[in-house]
Amino acid sequence: MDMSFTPEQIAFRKEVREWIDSALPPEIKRKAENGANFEHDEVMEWHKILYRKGWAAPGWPEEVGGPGWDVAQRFIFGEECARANAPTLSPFGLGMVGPLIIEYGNDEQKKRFLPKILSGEEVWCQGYSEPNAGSDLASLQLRADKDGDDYILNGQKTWTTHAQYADWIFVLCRTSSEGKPQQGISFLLADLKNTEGIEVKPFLTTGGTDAFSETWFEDARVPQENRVGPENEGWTMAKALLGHERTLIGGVAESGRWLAATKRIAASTPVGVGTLMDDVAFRRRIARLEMRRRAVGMANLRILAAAQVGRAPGPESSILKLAGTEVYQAITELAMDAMGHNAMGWFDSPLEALPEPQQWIASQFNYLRACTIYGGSNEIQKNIISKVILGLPNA
Amino acid sequence: MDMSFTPEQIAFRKEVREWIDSALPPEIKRKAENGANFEHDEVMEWHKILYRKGWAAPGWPEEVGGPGWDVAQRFIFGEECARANAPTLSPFGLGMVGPLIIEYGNDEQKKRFLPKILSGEEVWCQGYSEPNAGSDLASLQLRADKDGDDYILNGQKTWTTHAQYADWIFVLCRTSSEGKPQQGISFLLADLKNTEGIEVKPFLTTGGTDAFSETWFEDARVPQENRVGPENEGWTMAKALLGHERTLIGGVAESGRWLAATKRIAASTPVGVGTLMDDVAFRRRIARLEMRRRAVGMANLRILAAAQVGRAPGPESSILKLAGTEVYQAITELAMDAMGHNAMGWFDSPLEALPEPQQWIASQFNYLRACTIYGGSNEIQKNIISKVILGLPNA
Amino acid sequence: MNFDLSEEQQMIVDSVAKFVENDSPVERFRELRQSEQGWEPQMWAKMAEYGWLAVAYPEEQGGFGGSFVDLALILEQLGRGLVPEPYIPSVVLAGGLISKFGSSEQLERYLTPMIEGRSSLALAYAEKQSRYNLNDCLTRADKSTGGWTLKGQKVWVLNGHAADHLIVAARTSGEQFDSSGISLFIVDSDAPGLSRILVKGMDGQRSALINFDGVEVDADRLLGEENEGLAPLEWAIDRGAAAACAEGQGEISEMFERTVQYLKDRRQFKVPIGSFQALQHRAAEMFAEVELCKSTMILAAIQADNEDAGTRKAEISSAKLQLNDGGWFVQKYALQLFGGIAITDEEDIGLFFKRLRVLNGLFGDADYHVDRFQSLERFNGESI
Amino acid sequence: MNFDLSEEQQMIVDSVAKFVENDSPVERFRELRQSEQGWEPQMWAKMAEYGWLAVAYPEEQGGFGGSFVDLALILEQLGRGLVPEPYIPSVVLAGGLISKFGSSEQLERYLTPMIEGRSSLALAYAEKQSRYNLNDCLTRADKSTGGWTLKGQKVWVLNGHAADHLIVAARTSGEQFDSSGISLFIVDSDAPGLSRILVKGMDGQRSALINFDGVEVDADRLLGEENEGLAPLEWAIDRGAAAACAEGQGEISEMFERTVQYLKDRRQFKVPIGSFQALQHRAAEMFAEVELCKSTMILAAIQADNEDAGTRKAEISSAKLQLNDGGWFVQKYALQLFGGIAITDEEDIGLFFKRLRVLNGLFGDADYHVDRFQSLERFNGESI
Repeated sequence: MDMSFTPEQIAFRKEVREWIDSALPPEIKRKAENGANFEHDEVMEWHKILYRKGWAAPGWPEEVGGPGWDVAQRFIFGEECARANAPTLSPFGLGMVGPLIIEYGNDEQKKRFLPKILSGEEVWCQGYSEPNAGSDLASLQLRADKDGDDYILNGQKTWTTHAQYADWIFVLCRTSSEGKPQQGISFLLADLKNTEGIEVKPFLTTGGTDAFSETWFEDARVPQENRVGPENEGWTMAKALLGHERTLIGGVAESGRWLAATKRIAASTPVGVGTLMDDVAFRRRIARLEMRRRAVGMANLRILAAAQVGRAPGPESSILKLAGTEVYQAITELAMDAMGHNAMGWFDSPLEALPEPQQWIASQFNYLRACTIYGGSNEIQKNIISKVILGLPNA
Repeated sequence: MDMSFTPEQIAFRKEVREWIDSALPPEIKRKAENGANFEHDEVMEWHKILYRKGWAAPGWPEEVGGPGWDVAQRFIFGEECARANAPTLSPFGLGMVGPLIIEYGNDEQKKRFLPKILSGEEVWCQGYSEPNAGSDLASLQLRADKDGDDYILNGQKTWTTHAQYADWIFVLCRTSSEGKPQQGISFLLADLKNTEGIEVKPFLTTGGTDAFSETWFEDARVPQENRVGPENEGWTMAKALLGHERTLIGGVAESGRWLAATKRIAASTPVGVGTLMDDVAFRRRIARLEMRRRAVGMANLRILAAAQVGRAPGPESSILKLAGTEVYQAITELAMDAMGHNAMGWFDSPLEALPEPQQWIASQFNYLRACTIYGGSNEIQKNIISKVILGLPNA
Repeated sequence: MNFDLSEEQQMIVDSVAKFVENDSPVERFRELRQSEQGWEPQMWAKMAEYGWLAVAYPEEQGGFGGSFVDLALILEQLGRGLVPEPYIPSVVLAGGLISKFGSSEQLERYLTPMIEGRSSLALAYAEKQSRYNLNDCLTRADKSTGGWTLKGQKVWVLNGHAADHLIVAARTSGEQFDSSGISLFIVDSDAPGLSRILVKGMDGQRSALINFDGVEVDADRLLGEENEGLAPLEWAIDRGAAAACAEGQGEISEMFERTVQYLKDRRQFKVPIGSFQALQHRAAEMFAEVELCKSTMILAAIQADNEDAGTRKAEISSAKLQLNDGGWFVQKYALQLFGGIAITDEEDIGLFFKRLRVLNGLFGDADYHVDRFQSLERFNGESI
Repeated sequence: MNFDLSEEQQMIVDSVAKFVENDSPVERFRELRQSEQGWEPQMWAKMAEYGWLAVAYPEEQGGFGGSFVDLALILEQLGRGLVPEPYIPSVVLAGGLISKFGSSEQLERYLTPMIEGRSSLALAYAEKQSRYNLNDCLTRADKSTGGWTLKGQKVWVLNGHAADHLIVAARTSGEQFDSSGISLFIVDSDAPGLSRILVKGMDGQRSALINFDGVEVDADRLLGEENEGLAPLEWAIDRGAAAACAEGQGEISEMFERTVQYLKDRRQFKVPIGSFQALQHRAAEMFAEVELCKSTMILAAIQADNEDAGTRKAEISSAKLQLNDGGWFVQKYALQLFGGIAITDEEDIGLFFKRLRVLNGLFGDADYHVDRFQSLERFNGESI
């Protein structure tokens, strides 16, 4: 076992750090230093910069445009992005449907979709949950009926994150009602912008942002060639994807950004003649979370290193979802505590009342209550652990 | 609503405080001041002193020897006993079987048993759990077969706390195997010392003490007149008793004793040039528990005040068991933390290594892991709350 | 010792509950979130008609001579409907101070119209740098010919955007952190030199950032003793904390009850999700916290009238800690058990969540109250 | 970066696991609890034969040139059997110090016989008042004609009751809390003026309270530089903390695995209790903590050899915090899920519980390590 970095790795880190520093556009950099919120456009701008450098998809194999990095390099790259507070890229294309197409897609699909996912030319979103199929994903009801070379889709998806910005959506839908609910599910790719009968309705979250949408399908035609994997066997892919999602959602890198923001807030919050950062008890609270976050980060690394490149992480990734989301939420809670009376504010509070680095904390705090719910709620993760890993008996 | 004390109540508090101060025997007082452990004999000595004063059973009605106090007086008395660190009397007679006989016993039983429970002349223990009927109490198997005027008992009870000191045991046993498991249970009183076929085997706890015993019954004869309540209807009494036990087990008064001990330890533990009590962060940890304990104490008071005198507390007493035992355990955990490296020690460590006030902390810390288990484990309490109080559906 | 409600108290509770149900359900607050003022004068007047603004003031001041417990009972019910009228800032904080420390002229000028629902009040005490420290005061009141001249800034003034009169804490002597030297003044909100910036809060309620740029106040606007304003301020903020516990109890109870109902209604895996034991146990843990909040809230309300500051502080800090910690447990898991829908703005549960988080930070957070408790004399004495 | 075990490491793990199964199951420790010494010299010799006492020392010292990770892997397996032989005090603490700072003569006299299983060592550093502060040292070593004279007292000396040689931290200059002025001496345990009081611990292991009443030590017994003993001591105690995490991992894993098995075997309400969802979820939460402990333990073991004190301290403190907090979660709920039987001395689970609680307090508790972490330079720099 070895955690030391080779001279090559140290040089790589230096290269990454310097490049990020030079490549971040000024306004994004200003926001990063301030801990401010990034707009969708800014995230995509950064995506395209990374793409031009060849670094947009660190985990993809080289032959489909990945940089050909090993686990250590990917780890270093992730650390450096987080250190720089760079925008986090949307995971739906690069982290979810991309790897799935790489593993299960046919050559046509790979050629058609992967390059534009990589370049950011086509933005993706996820169509998994339905109003009556949240944690119980297998009971989904979006119907896909065959008609000639197409499927005709009818039904509704909810929590389609960023659908309002997306060009494509990947959906789980029901192609058969026979057998167990897990059977009869297929995995389709639908062109959001150019398919008649698909309607996207963004709705407000408690964070005050329109991160989510509901997506309605009414006789929407999707060509059968846009099905990934065999018909009625979409559940396999759904599970693989949830594995990917769990490691993404753990949010170890992102939570570091908010931890750094918390420290900045504490250091700029006067308490008596000093600042909150001088309060040993508060420093200890920060330290505890930072230490906990390191623990989750190390577990993340172990699991990623153990999983072979390209393969989906197994059920043990559930612990990352569990522990990662809890520490992430706890960090936003601490940031709120650091703000003291300013935590009453909102992102539309005037700057006189709420300085820029504190403007988005409350929104994030509210919005992130979702991270223990989506991607398979933490209760579902515990079910997975107890059944699949621990082999505890059914009731 | 009113929490203020009348001049009479203030005078009563003064009377109680002065009396306890004068009545505590010197060696018990020395131990109380030191936070040291009381032996069974010392507890019984204090029981008899209270009895002679007429204060052994604050909750009993006057006609059977209670002092005739109202809720406020009982509250004050409890506070003053805890304040003085006086030994906690054994609950099995005064707090459990006594009130049960008062409510369900016939006149003969009242006359036979209550006076000697009150005086401490007869010590009681509880025969509830069996090795295969712990949380699932209704599945108990100790058989009581009728034979003439007697029942013949065969089987085993475990966790019969202090059976080795006891003269009598109250047992739940199976008098019928028909119907649901809850049916067919009866409540019997057995003479431990004078019944052939009853054997008591104390066993060591992880606290290193012999607080518990297993009790074996082999053709042990118990007269039918020693049955409390109707045959096969013991479950009603079992439930009533568990209500009493839950408020007793919450241990609000006892936990105050260990909180005070923790403060004494912290104040006598050097840290740098000061003591641990000067460490603001540690003070806050103590304060948090003290505040939490007050909250439980207030909930206890509300529930006791709501329950009519003599009646068993209802299912809402489950929250006292839950929150009370957790704060109690947390206090012993904090006491261990306060001890620092001394927490490695044990009650048989030499006094040079471990001063007297710290001798029994580790034992208590270990032993008290049981308090979230016995009296209906905290998981069972949560079942009760969710089913009986909240009305959540069965699986 | 008695925890039963009196007949009058039960009547108050019933009438406020009915008011919330009929006149001010959460839907009303939902609409008012979008408005500038955030609350409605005619509803304030209605509350005055019911006598709820007067209940705890002495009869000779036009009140009903009730206790803080009465205020708490009203607030608990108002919390259930997220009623946005400025009960805490106007009745508990500013009104409480005028009632206790005001001259008869001040009572008549400022308290009477408020009691009658014709005006509302606010207390301006916090400053950018002050966090929860009441003695940290930079706003100055310098002696002038007719009285004093106020210079400085106050932040997060609850109802400061709408109040007709403000009580302002300002330094008449001493340095930034000195305990003595703070005085309280009653200032008209339209006084020259006073400017207000409306601030919308996370909870959809409104406050103001207020600049005092040489505001002249007459000598008769001094409330209580010159330089001795800190003790009254502490008293008022303590009662504010007790009031937050009371209102928060309404929101906690509402969140909990709605969650239990949702567990019974929502089906997944073909059964009500409330049949899953893991969720049942979570609900049971929440129930325990709700009950503990209720217990400490009652005790704090009872002791809010206690003249012994040690007892008052001990119980109010304990209650606020329980609101902030135990209440947090309830609000956090209410969202978790509701699942995704709870994160949408359309579902009420998130509104309760936000309001509770605001109450959590008002009048001292958990750390503040723990720290205050451990510094009380009694902490070093007996622990019982 | 690589987390796979090497072939040699896998062999070590397998052989220690086999040893625990065949030669030293928990039952052996259970019996030895009653004995005076608490462990057996012949078993110590056997461990030496296997090479486990030598594994991490350089080859020129008679070791195998392994790393701290090798020690950690051995300790983890020993923890699974609660093997009471003094591996941490003798191999990690005192042996580590002699190996790193000893003269060639000291290596030969003290390390060689220990490696060969013919003697055992101990490190005497804690004092009654010192708690976890290594610089708090009252024991004095005054210059004498032939070397030094030791006066003072050390407490909770692990294996101090049985060790042949002790490393003693004593003050050769300065005052009680000074960082400089502490020196390390190797002292024979049968030296005149040295008296030992056997102390039984909660975990059934043994330590000693040792009085130094004018103990003469020769000049060549000084280990490392005079007055510069604090840094080596900190280094040793850091590795002690990493070792506690490694041994603790064995006990945590054992508790967890036994609990899961118990959940499958134990029946109540006519079904295995492991079919109850509330208990399943608890088990899942425990699993997460076990895995987090494992992750931090590995990282701490890897960094225990790091010469950069900042990195070493950051990772070891993080691991110790995780052992103390996450491990506590596991040990606490293991008992809870076992139910009543766990509180009896006959059931093994309680033995693991007690040993873990002792490890929890050894080499710094959670507060200590959090405090140390926040005082590291890097805490104030980048957070990543």
